[in-house]
Amino acid sequence: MSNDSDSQMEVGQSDEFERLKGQTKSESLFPKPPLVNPKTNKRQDGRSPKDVRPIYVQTGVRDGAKGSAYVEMGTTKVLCIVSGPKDLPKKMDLSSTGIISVDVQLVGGKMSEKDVILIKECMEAVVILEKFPKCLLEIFLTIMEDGGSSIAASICAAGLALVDSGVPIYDTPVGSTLLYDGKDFYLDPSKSELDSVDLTDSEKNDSGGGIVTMGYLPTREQICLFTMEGKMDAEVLASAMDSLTNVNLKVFAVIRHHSMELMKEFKETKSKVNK
Amino acid sequence: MAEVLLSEEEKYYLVLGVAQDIRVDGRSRLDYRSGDVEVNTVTNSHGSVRIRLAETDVIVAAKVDLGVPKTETPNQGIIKFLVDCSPTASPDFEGRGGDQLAETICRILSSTYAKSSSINLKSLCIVPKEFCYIVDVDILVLQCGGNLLDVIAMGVKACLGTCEIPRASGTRYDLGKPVPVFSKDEFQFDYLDVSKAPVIVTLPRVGRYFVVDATLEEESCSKGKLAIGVAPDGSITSVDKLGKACYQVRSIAASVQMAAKVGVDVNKVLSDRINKLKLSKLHSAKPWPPKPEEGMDVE
Amino acid sequence: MAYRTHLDDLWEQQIRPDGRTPHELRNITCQMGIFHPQASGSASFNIGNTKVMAAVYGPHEVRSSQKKHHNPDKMIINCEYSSATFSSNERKSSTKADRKSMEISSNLRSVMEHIIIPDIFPGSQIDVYVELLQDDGGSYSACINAATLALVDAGIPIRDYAVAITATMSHSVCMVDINAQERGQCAELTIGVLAQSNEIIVLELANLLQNFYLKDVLDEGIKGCAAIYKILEEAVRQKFNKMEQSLV
Amino acid sequence: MQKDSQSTQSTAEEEEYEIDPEEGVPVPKRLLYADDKLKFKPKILTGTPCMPGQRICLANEYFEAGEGAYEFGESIYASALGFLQTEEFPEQELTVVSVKRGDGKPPFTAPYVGAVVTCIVLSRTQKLCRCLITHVGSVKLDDVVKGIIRREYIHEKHRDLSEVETSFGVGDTVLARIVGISDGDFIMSTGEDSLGVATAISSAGYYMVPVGWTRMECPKTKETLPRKVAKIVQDKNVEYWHRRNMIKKESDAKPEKA
Amino acid sequence: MKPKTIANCTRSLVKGGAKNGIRLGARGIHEFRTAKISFGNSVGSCEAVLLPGTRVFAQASAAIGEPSDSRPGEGAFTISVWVSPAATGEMVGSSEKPSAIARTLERMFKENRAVDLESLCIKFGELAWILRVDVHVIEMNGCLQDTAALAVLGALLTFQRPQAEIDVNTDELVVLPLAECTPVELHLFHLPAVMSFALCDEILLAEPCQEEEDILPGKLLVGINDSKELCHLHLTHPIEQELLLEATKLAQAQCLDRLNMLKGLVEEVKTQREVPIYKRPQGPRATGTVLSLSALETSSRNRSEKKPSIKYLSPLITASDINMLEELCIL
Repeated sequence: MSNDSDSQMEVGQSDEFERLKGQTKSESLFPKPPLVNPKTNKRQDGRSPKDVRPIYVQTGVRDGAKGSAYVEMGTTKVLCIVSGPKDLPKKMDLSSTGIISVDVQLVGGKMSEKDVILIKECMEAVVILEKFPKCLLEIFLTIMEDGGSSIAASICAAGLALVDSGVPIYDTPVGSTLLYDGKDFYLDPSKSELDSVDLTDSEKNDSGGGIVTMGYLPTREQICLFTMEGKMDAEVLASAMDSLTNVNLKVFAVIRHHSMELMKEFKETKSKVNK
Repeated sequence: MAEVLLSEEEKYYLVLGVAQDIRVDGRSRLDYRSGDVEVNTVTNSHGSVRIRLAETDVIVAAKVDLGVPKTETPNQGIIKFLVDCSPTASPDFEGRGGDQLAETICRILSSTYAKSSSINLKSLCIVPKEFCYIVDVDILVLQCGGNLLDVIAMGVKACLGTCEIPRASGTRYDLGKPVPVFSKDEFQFDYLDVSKAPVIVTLPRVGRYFVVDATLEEESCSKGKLAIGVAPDGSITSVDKLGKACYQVRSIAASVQMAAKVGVDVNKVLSDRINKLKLSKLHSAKPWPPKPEEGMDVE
Repeated sequence: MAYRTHLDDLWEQQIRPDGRTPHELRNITCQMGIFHPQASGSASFNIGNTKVMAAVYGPHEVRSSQKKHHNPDKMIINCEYSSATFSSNERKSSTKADRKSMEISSNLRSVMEHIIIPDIFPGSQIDVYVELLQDDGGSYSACINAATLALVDAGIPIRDYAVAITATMSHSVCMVDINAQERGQCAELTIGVLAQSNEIIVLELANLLQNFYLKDVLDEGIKGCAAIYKILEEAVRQKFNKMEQSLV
Repeated sequence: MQKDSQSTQSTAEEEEYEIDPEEGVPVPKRLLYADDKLKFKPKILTGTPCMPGQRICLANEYFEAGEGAYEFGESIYASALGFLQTEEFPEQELTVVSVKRGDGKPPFTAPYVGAVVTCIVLSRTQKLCRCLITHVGSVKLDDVVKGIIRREYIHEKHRDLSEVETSFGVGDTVLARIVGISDGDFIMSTGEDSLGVATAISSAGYYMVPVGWTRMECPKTKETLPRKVAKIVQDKNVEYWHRRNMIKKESDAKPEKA
Repeated sequence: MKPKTIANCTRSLVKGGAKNGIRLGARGIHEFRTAKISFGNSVGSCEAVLLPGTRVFAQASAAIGEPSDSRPGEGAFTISVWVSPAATGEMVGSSEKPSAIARTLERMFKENRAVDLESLCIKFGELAWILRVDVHVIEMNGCLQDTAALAVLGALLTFQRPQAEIDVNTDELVVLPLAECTPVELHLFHLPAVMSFALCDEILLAEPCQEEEDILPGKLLVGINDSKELCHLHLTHPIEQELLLEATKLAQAQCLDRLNMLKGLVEEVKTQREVPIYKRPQGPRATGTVLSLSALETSSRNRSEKKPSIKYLSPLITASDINMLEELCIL
């Protein structure tokens, strides 16, 4: 079977052929293509390992919501809606500060509980909870398409929705993900790239490998979310964090640009109102 | 979570002490408290360990069962974790009170073990797609005196390392299906290879410093902690940020390095201990029929 | 006709499957203060392979969930029994709040209410938590012994020790301290007494026992309880001798 | 070797320590800041666009964070998206820094202790009356929040003489101040002249008119009902000053009797 | 649950009376309560009354299901207890009372193997009868366990289930409706009963009423069966050994009386029900519900589909509501 990832058609055809013959095992039906084409040094979707997929952000996508935002990172599409403050439901623990609830819906699947808690703890670190005592702030995230790095996109979407709603926050959070295959870093990996790395296989990845997700507060230079799975050396992890910081600043530039555009709109509406 | 309430002055005292590298019990920031591991605490399991680190006291027991492998990993065995917080540790754990803490710990453990290639799960497979071993690792928290996650991770590693997995001597075909055959000899068993298994080093930040092996009092001084899984070769297997604290990039990097350094030492001590325990187990091979256990002196 | 086994041969010489004589207890080890600084009182009680740990918290303020109906002149005694998932040979996936442990919890509470001097700390609560680590017969009796020791360790004023043991009648011989292997073949009567007055405070029966034999089995159990009391008392004495020495 | 890395780490951490937002470690301020360091007053450019997290200026006795800004360490930061605005209070030598969007979208508001809120009376008992908070200051809430007014908090004086029945009616609109948080609810007080019943509807269905501190009258039927009547103050800064006074000097908060 | 408030004079009356051998309701201290047992129209329903004023209803039912993994060769047996608030006159806030009764019944009938569960097995590891007894406490005046045990025993003794077997040739499960076959009765190894006593300073009060239970400090439950074997003991107060032995002796005598009465009543009911043994006509089966085993297997793979298929298998007896059973009971 061909291992060349550029000729995807061929792979598909041979798959079909093999299936007809009924001889292939399930493991070899979909061979995992290499992360980088050795000839061109480009990834499957044509970017270099250090490139980020195109990002599109939009705020105020839902009328009537307190705050809403839509973020696209490549094929990952996330919609976030913020509502509140609300009365606490009776069963919830009483608290002198505000409480945040995060609800993540993944279209055609279920977000793992661990990831939901990660996002929740990140939001708790970002929002100034003291400003709304005994009230509940709800953050609804809908991952409309999971094309990889969905936690990072969720953080960006939630951050923008919070900015849109005017909820007091310490800083605008951004997030990004990195994939390490034992040799190189692949920033903002797509779903197929994440799936192609098998972290459980002990024989293959002696040299390590892992997925690192980082949420970042750019102006305060602080990390609000950090999770790593796999196996990496401490030095590698440190350099991974450096490149993640750089990516986060790039993502933040997009968000900042969008915010500036937004503020231009504010000025226009203000002058209209004044007239 | 079992918590202690401290006044602001007490916290202040603790924080300033840590800043001068002298903790309340006289340790420095990178010192562990003394602990103890014993095996075969629970004799009706395939491997059990009671691990104590100062006041934290945990029993880990593994039971091995035959099962069917998962469809997505047909040639791998399964390791499951279940944490139970006994109310003996704290009245807060009465009824279902400890479930939340238990779930968090369970989550971290399974992500550390599942995604880090630390244990060769293929060695737990007998017949691909048909039979594999399912190892149920049950963790019972008897006492919680701080640093629970580290102690549990150490206990799990020691328990898996001393767990006796029956040796299948071959397969036999029954109605066209392969069936594993076990030798009748009770002493035929294998140990799991835990030479790559990680331990977890939890670093809460007290004041501006990270400390290892925090007591409950020190934990109550910090808003968040980093749980870092460290393999014996010093590589990092997982990092989890717990709680709602924020950190700077360099302080995470520094703490990861600190954890790697500490983790290698912990792993080494633990591996030595596991090997010793295995030897002692071999020497005290059980006679049949089993005699009542030799009692210790009444204390 | 059933086959004769080596156990039957042993039985003819009145030797039980694990090598004991009918009136012999298994090895007992007990230890106090195992969870020393955190729990107010704690103890472990091992009899053979049955292992139980107990912790006592209190007296402390009544917890808010029970505060509503609480009479401020009374004292609340709260007991919870739980068994570890690995305690029996068959692994249980979850043990919390099933009928059996709820029954044991409530029985244990009624025993504790009788030995603790009533309402000595009005308006407060005492928690007794018992954890079964391994069950090899006689787990309920071990729970009572462990809880009594933990109460003594906590320094809570008690009227008397509650001590318990299991006993049975098999092949017209009374036996004491049944293990799990024997439990399958004969009745198991858990007998608990107040050590000084010899009054019976606990009676639990598993399987069927001829009413005719009850007196003999009770006598046997009370004898066993006396033996256990000696061991418990010795443990307490040693513990407090040590304390005295450390004070000097 | 180990010591070396420790010392480098400690110096690195020292710089950052004061701006770490989340570590809840109590360190007295006097240890961290020297007083003389703070006594200068920079000029602030109003109208500058701000992103959340952006640093605005020093926080000292001349500057205070208002809406859309927060104080942390020795600085004021923006907490919302918008334009920088300042408000001067010459007598106090104080400048309040705030960040406002200015596009007509109301700012984020939630009830807080010290806020003056508008609420609707839901039900009364002898001891308390239950309300729904609809506005905080002049901003409408998206979702109503529950609160209670206890009998003792209706009047400032004669606390034990006041009665719920002669002070509020179900359906009244009441101005009140949040004074605390109990188990489940916000505790509110109407113990100020400017607080109390703002509007009430008579049994005939007309808006009643106040005819004194304790009575309101229906304009059509001339029926009078007992109420704790509020004296409505028209002042755009009133909300801010209420909050300040509440926190700083409670005794100063009382306005002159009319 | 809020503790019940009892007047001090009632307290002293009951306590003082007990010491002098005088009881509420003019019973002697060792005199047991009169039991009345009646049977419902449907199979396996029984109501037991202990005069004055404790009334418990029990209904046995059976369905076909999968046996548990640990006991593949046996049927299953569950007991559930419902205490209606109308019976207690108070809100049953906690589940303590029903669960205590259920535990007692479980110990006596299930753990002591009163019912022959092996005979409930249809196909090893795959199909078995799942027996279920629902116990409803209708009126409450002390001695709940005694009455409940009697009602359960009555229900089990009069219960009949249809025949179910595996057709050897086609490997199909065949369930014959009650009208078309000789119904099968349950096989009980022994017949247990419970007697309760109240304890008050060296005095035993047999089968106390509600006031006596509430006021007197201790309670003793003695479970005993028709072959004079103890099957349950429960104690909540310290007791002298002699007193205990006396109690078991009293219980043994009373138990035999009560069981004899029950047996007589059961015989009566059975003769009333007696129908000529149905002879199966030659040729193809007319009304038997037939379902191939393979169909059952495929449906049991999918857990959510499992239940309806079993309901379809034996709709005649899984009916939980009594009315339906009565309609169907053509006998």
